[in-house]
Amino acid sequence: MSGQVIALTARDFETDQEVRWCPGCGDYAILKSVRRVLAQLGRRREDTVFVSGIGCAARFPYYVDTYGFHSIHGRAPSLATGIKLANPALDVWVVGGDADFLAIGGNHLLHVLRRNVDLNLVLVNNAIYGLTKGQASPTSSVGTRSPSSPAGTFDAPMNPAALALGAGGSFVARSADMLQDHLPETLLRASAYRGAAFVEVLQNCIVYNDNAFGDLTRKAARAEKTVQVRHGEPMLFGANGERGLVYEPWQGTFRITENVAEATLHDETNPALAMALARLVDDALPMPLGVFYAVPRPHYVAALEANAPQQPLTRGEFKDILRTGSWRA
Amino acid sequence: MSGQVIALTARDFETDQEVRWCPGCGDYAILKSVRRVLAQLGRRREDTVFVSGIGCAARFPYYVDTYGFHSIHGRAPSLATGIKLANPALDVWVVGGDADFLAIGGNHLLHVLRRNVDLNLVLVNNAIYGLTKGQASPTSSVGTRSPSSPAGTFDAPMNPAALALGAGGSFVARSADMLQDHLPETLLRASAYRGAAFVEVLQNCIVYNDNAFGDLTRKAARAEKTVQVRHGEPMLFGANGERGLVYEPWQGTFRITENVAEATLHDETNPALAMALARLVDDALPMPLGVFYAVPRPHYVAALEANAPQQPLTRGEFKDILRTGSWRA
Amino acid sequence: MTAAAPANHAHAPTTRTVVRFAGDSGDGIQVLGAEFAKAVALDRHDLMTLPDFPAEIRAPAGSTFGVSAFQIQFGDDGVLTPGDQADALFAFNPAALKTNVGALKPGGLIVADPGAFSARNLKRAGYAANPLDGDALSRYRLVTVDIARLTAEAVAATGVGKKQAGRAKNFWSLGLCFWLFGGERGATIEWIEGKFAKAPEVAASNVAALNAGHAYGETLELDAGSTAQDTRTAPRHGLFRTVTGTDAMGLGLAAVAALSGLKLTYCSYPITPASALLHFLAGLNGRGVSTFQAEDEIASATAAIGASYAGGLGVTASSGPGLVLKGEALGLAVAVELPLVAIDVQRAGPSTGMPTKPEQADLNLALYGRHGEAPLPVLAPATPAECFHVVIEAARLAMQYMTPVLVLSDAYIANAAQAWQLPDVDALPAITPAFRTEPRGFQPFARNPDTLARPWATPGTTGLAHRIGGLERGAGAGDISYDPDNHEAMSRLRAAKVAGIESTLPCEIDGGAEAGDLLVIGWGSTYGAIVEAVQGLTSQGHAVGHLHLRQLWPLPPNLADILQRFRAVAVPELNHGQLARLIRSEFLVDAQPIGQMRGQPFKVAHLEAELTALLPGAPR
Amino acid sequence: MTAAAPANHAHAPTTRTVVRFAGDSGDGIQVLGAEFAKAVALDRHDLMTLPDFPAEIRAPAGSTFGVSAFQIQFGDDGVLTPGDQADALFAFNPAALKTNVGALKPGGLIVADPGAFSARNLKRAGYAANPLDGDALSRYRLVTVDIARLTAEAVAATGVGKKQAGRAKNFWSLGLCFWLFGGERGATIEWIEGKFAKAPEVAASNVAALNAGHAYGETLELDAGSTAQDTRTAPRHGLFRTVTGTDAMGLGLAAVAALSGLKLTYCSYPITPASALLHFLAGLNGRGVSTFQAEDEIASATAAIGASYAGGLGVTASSGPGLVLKGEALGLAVAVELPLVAIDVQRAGPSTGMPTKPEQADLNLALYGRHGEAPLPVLAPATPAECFHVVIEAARLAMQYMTPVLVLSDAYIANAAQAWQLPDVDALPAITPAFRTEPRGFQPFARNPDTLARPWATPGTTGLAHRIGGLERGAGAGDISYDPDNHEAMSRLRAAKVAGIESTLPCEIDGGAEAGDLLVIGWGSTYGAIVEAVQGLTSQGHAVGHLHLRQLWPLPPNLADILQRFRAVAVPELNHGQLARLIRSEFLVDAQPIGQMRGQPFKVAHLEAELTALLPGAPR
Ligand SMILES: Cc1ncc(C[n+]2csc(CCOP(=O)(O)OP(=O)(O)O)c2C)c(N)n1
Ligand SMILES: Cc1ncc(C[n+]2csc(CCOP(=O)(O)OP(=O)(O)O)c2C)c(N)n1
Ligand code: SF4
Ligand code: SF4
Ligand SMILES: [Mg+2]
Ligand SMILES: [Mg+2]
Repeated sequence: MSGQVIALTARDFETDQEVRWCPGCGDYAILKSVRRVLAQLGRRREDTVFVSGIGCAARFPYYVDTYGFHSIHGRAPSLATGIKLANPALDVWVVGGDADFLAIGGNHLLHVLRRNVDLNLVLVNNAIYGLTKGQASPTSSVGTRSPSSPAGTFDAPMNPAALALGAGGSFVARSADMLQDHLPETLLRASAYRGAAFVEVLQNCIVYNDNAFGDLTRKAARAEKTVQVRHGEPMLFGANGERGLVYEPWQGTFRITENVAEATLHDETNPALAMALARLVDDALPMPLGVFYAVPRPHYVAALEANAPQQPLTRGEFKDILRTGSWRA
Repeated sequence: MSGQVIALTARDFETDQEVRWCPGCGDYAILKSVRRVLAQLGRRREDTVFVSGIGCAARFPYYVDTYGFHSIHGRAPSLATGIKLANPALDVWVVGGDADFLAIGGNHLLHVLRRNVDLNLVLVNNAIYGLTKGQASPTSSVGTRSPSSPAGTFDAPMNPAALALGAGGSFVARSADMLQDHLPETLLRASAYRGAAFVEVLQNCIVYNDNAFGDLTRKAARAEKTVQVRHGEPMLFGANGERGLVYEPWQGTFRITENVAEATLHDETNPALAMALARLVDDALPMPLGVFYAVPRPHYVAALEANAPQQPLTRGEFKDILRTGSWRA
Repeated sequence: MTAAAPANHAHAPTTRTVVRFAGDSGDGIQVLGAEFAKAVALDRHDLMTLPDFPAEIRAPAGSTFGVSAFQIQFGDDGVLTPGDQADALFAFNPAALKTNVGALKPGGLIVADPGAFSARNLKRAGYAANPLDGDALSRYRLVTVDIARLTAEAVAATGVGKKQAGRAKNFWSLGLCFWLFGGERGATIEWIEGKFAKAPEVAASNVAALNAGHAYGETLELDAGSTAQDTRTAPRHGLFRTVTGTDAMGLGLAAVAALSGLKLTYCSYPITPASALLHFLAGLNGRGVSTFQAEDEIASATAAIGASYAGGLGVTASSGPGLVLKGEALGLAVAVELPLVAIDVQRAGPSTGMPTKPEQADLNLALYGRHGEAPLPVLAPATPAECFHVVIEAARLAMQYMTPVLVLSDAYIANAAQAWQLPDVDALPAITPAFRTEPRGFQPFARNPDTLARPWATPGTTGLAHRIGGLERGAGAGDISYDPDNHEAMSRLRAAKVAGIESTLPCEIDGGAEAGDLLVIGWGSTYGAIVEAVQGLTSQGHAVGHLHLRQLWPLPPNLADILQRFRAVAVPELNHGQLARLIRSEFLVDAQPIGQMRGQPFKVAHLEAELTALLPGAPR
Repeated sequence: MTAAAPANHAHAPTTRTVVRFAGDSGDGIQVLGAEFAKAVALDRHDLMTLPDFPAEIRAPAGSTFGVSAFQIQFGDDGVLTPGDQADALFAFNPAALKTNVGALKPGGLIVADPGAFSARNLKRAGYAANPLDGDALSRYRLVTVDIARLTAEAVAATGVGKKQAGRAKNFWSLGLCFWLFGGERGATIEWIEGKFAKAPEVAASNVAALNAGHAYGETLELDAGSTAQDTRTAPRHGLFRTVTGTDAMGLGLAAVAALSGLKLTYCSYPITPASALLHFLAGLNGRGVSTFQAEDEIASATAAIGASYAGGLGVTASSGPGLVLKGEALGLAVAVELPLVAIDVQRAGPSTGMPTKPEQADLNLALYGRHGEAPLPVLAPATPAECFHVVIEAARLAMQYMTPVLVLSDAYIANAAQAWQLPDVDALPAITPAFRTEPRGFQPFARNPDTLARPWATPGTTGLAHRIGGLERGAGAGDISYDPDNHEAMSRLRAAKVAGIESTLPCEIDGGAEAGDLLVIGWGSTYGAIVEAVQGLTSQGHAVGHLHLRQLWPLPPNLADILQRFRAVAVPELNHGQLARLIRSEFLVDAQPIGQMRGQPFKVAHLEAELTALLPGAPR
């Protein structure tokens, strides 16, 4: 099953199902990236499984020609855990929206991160409930007006990357739908990681929360409003990388520098820096994208397998189990 | 209801129910602290509610002579939210174990922290399932042997304080059952905080996980093995406070110093420092206790109330609502 | 539509007219339908509407799965369903025609815009040839009208751009409808002007389109069909509005707040089709209502319980998948005996199923979806308007008996609209929750001898501090008890309390014979279809009676008597026989299920045929 | 206990002997009981045991709520219950006496240690005066033995400390038991030596205590009572072990792994009394079994579904509160048609209820606890040992029919032990899951014409990549479908598949008459009590038959025939009539519920009385 490299193209991962997202939805771009990444991975389509809960983003499995399971709202991470338990050789992707992963499914997300189950977790964050027609979500910014919050929301949004780090996640990254270089690059890194690889993808819901991350997706502003961090490289941004971020570790904050030599080198093994990047939400500063944190850590199923190598149970062995404590009369 | 100060003693908060924890259980000490704190608060017993899920710790409400609701496993935070929605004047405490708050109830905890619902959340962490007879819990250290993990656990434990910070908690503290000065002090701070005040209390389950935090609870070792941090004060420990911790912000780590003047001053408004304290789990260093983080932040019910002041709906007003869009035939 | 103004429309309506609109989600079909319904209602007709949304948020233009439809039946003799088949179909594009022509009766009118039947759209809809050409539609009366072009011409003068010109098509069509079926434009014009107050040119263009559509019909003397005839009898008086089941349910809950003086704490998690109720109530925040969008259904149910505990009235609502998740919390509410209203807007299952489609298959779940013996009352409104009174009754029972009460609605009731005469608010009886305040003799699990309810003692009340919980409680003091006799007694008490509830919901023959051959027992949204089917059978001389249950648990005490008066019993429901099974087990009568699982309401004709087959003596 | 060695014990057992041990949680009562049971079983007696744990983990010594008890009935004529009333009670302290003396039959033997009847302990138990003094216990035969002191003396030579001396009391008592009721010490000594291999002085002290207790009985010529008589008939041959329901269920699941070659993926969240199964299987990790302790029940159920999807066999287990939470996941498994075994070890509800006590009130939940029409097979073992075969059958059906299967056990079955002759493993039929591998003609929702099952095509299989999900699927290809006809067809197909399952579980008269006056239908753990009650009635000449259902849904096809052979039907169950209701609705027979909600098994005498009252002609 593994090892063997196959030549496939992104088109090979298209299914016969008509893609049914709204015209202009950011999910199309994510789908495109994912298909490209799958082609690059060179695995057999049959060894890959897409699992999802419910939501617009959760329609994903129908559109990727691998095995796919569109399950129930919020439970994709635990269903995916079961898949890995039964067949650790499979490459399992979990795709879902911000409500799916962070509202109803928040707990399962925490626990796959903590356990470090070997999954690729793609959180499609549009800061809104798409499929149920536009209610505010756990990532909606304060004051979001929606059918369920006509006067605006009062609750502070959750920061997915910070949450993932707090839960003990050891691979935490962020990208955005429209970044067709950065997103595949990030997903490839996630796929290569052995353990729970968490990628928050900022996505534009054109119908219910248009431009929630507009600054990032709009090509013009992108260079000014985001900073792509890469391990060992300085944190530069601007059209020509002419400015940089300097990490001020005391409070875990950043400042802008025009002196690029002064820009901090990203270190994806530094948990404090990762948390600071994740938490950096400030209109005056660019939004960090990239792999914030990636450190190797034993992953759950491997540990399980190593501890108790799995062979089918023979009848003979079963007899031994059965006879424990027995006597002959 | 509020304002009015009443003279009560800890004994006034005892109920007629026989306390049914195992002899030697750390919960007795926590109960004692809580009753003392309640007496100090000087509120009417009737304005206080204890809410819990299921577990040994969750028996708490039966033992505190206030209003009490022993609900279902994991759901105490959301039940408590409902109480505050209907009657914001009540002082609501939520007490539960590590499984209650972090296994089945993890998601509700995240969301009360994010929303900053005005609750006092007391997580009694014994790193084990007590009531169900000793299974490993989400906070059990790797390798914990238990009836459900006879070969030891493989999954990394969750760090409750780090999780709470990652989820956006704005009051995060840690104490331990046996610290009969520190624990009441910490609980008093939590009680004074307007919003979701999260206190992790290290507790000893003498039956199923004895001495999990033995170094901390044992009086002899306490001074060497823990460091109590207080806002604006240097981080000192040792029998006579003769050593200190120095914060090394780059990686969010600490080192020990013999030069107390060099010890870092705790700043409970510094999120990076708070996270570093929460994450500090290192046999070579003392375990931080105290209020790691406390910053004011709008709390959910207050925001709700401010936005839509609650008055009973009159029939007249209802008629207006009813008649919207009506016509006379 | 008024008999006095014959020149205003081609024909007065027939006794019943069914019109269906279908087009792309972006065509404004639902607005068109709603405005037409309002005009019909204003003209004192009875009506029932049924929107038919696509499952996708915004499907690609021209796709079959992106078609949005709206059906309305109106008339003057107690219209109760949106109609089995349409007399007229407005098809805004090929996909709309393709997916909706089956709903049209033979000989029915099709209005189609040939401009929308482009090669691309035809292909998207899967048509090999243009159905407007040739005789593919020869069974129908086809009228082609260049709606897009005519609308563009009509709005040109208002100076709006091309996009808005395209958007005004629905108002042009509404104008044509008014000509064809009657209806005054005034109310619509008022609505347009209010809605687009901030964009007067948009308002003007929509009004221009409306008027142009009407004028077009008048000029060409188009007519809707042959059987038109105005049969209106006694004009009705009073205040009216159209309400969907969602509206009526939301208004009912607001009424509960007004009648009780309590803070209605509505805790919910979005799910189709229940979310609409959250949206409705969110607009009333601070006016006796507090809404809370929880992180999931379990949190919403437990928060509602917390609210009731603290002296608000907790209400929680969801659809099937959410109701399942609330089962444990509902069991807690049963155990601790706190008031709670839980609403399930049923949709087609199992699992995610067909989320936008109606079904009645959650009855078993409502009755039995908790572990242990955990009985609670289950109510079900029969019509959209009835949601108002039923949910008030649910709240009253919840507080009077200290119990969670489940209300079963469905996707059809929630979305269908009808004209509703507003109740006299001053005549609605107050709800006076009996909060306990007296400390002397207080026991949290003492019982009111009449109702068997325990006292409602809320935190904050002096001298009543006490503890409750899900572990079995001793009768009276409520301390944890493992005593076998106590558990037996408490189990029986909880059951007896629920069995003994006395609701104000009627249980009497809704129509047809009071005794005789066949009793048809229905519940929930099948009401209209059953009424009409029974009318059909009665008019053929069969002694068929219709009983519609609003209270499914406990079954009304007089049901046994009614059952005895009929020779056979049929139970039509949108499931595999769940109420039938209940009636069979409770009364040992051979109640015959008539099940349907199509994600659609019953068709009257289908139901009539099924019932005919069950008439005693019918060949089986 | 062997007839050959009369000198070894005071009296051979009567036909049936019931012994009850009660003491503090710390007194080692359960070990004492288990070792005694083993000895009894080794001596080829039938037996049934019932532990009675306190709810608290470790309640204060001497408290009534901290009393741990263990009851065993043994004999030689098919013992099936732990006995209504005890012949002998070992009461280790006042609280144990207080809470257990009610379980002793008049004239029964009480063995009590006066040393434990201290003022403090008496007070804790709520005794005003020492019941060992005076004639409070005059209805019983009281024997006081200074167990603590005698044990201390016996172990003194082994050099253990005071604490261990105190702990050895249970072995001293066991020795006395062996004297009183028979039983060889050999196996216990072996067990002690294995268990305390690392602490030889502890082992030695326990053995010394055991021997001393036996010697004490012998020396004082104590006897257990008057009716002792050995009635053993044909000695049995073969391999035996004692199993609780938990053991048998766990062994059954291990057998499934061996018979199918699949990885049995057991996903669970701790809950009393289901956790014991997790503990049992955790010990088999890597031997065909993989256990996963999930973060909650929803995760455990969905992980099990994921495992089945990936080609393992997913199994999930819980008790009532957890089963409710799994409802949505079970509905998903019904919808996507994947194999799954879900086990519910029922306990007394509603809500948290009485977690350590048995009840059968989750049947409705098992049948109906999902939204929409989501039928699945429901099985129930009747005895601890039967768990083995029933859970194997559940797994076989799940895979053969591609469906989740629910198994209902309860706290009694899980904890009660009986002697069990090991099955011939080689004779157990293999389970051969029909994994689909052929790509040609593959359709994920095509059907096997015999079973109506869809194919099981697991990820990794070449050429079969496909998508499944909870939205309604088109027959065959399985693409999302909102087509009304398809939904109707798929709903009926899912129901027909489950209705048509053919299990190997028998449905035939278990005992008593094959036809006649009264058919007693039971299910689950009430088996033993019903057998004995029916034996009682039969011996009085009544034509009463006992049918014990192992398959609760679909009801076995021949049930209708059996029902017809009796004039009346009674359904005893530990709930308010849930199976009775099902039988009433399915067959329109007047099945009379005999409900009990005491958190306890039926007493045979009580049941016999209830059944007598239902005999045709009995005064009502
Ligand atoms: C148990 C349950 N509760 C609620 C729903 C309704 N529901 C479907 S998708 C969804 C949330 C969609 O939001 P998100 O996860 O952010 O995905 P998006 O549509 O934005 O991609 C909800 C609440 C459901 N299907 N099941
Ligand atoms: C829905 C549900 N699942 C499982 C249980 C069983 N249960 C009761 S308490 C508990 C966990 C106890 O551990 P913890 O929360 O750490 O509290 P502790 O006993 O250690 O204080 C569990 C799993 C339950 N009561 N309800
Ligand atoms: S609603 Fe938003 S997220 Fe959903 S498909 Fe449309 S644009 Fe995309
Ligand atoms: S089991 Fe542990 S946590 Fe529970 S009461 Fe006993 S010592 Fe305390
Ligand atoms: Mg979203
Ligand atoms: Mg714990």
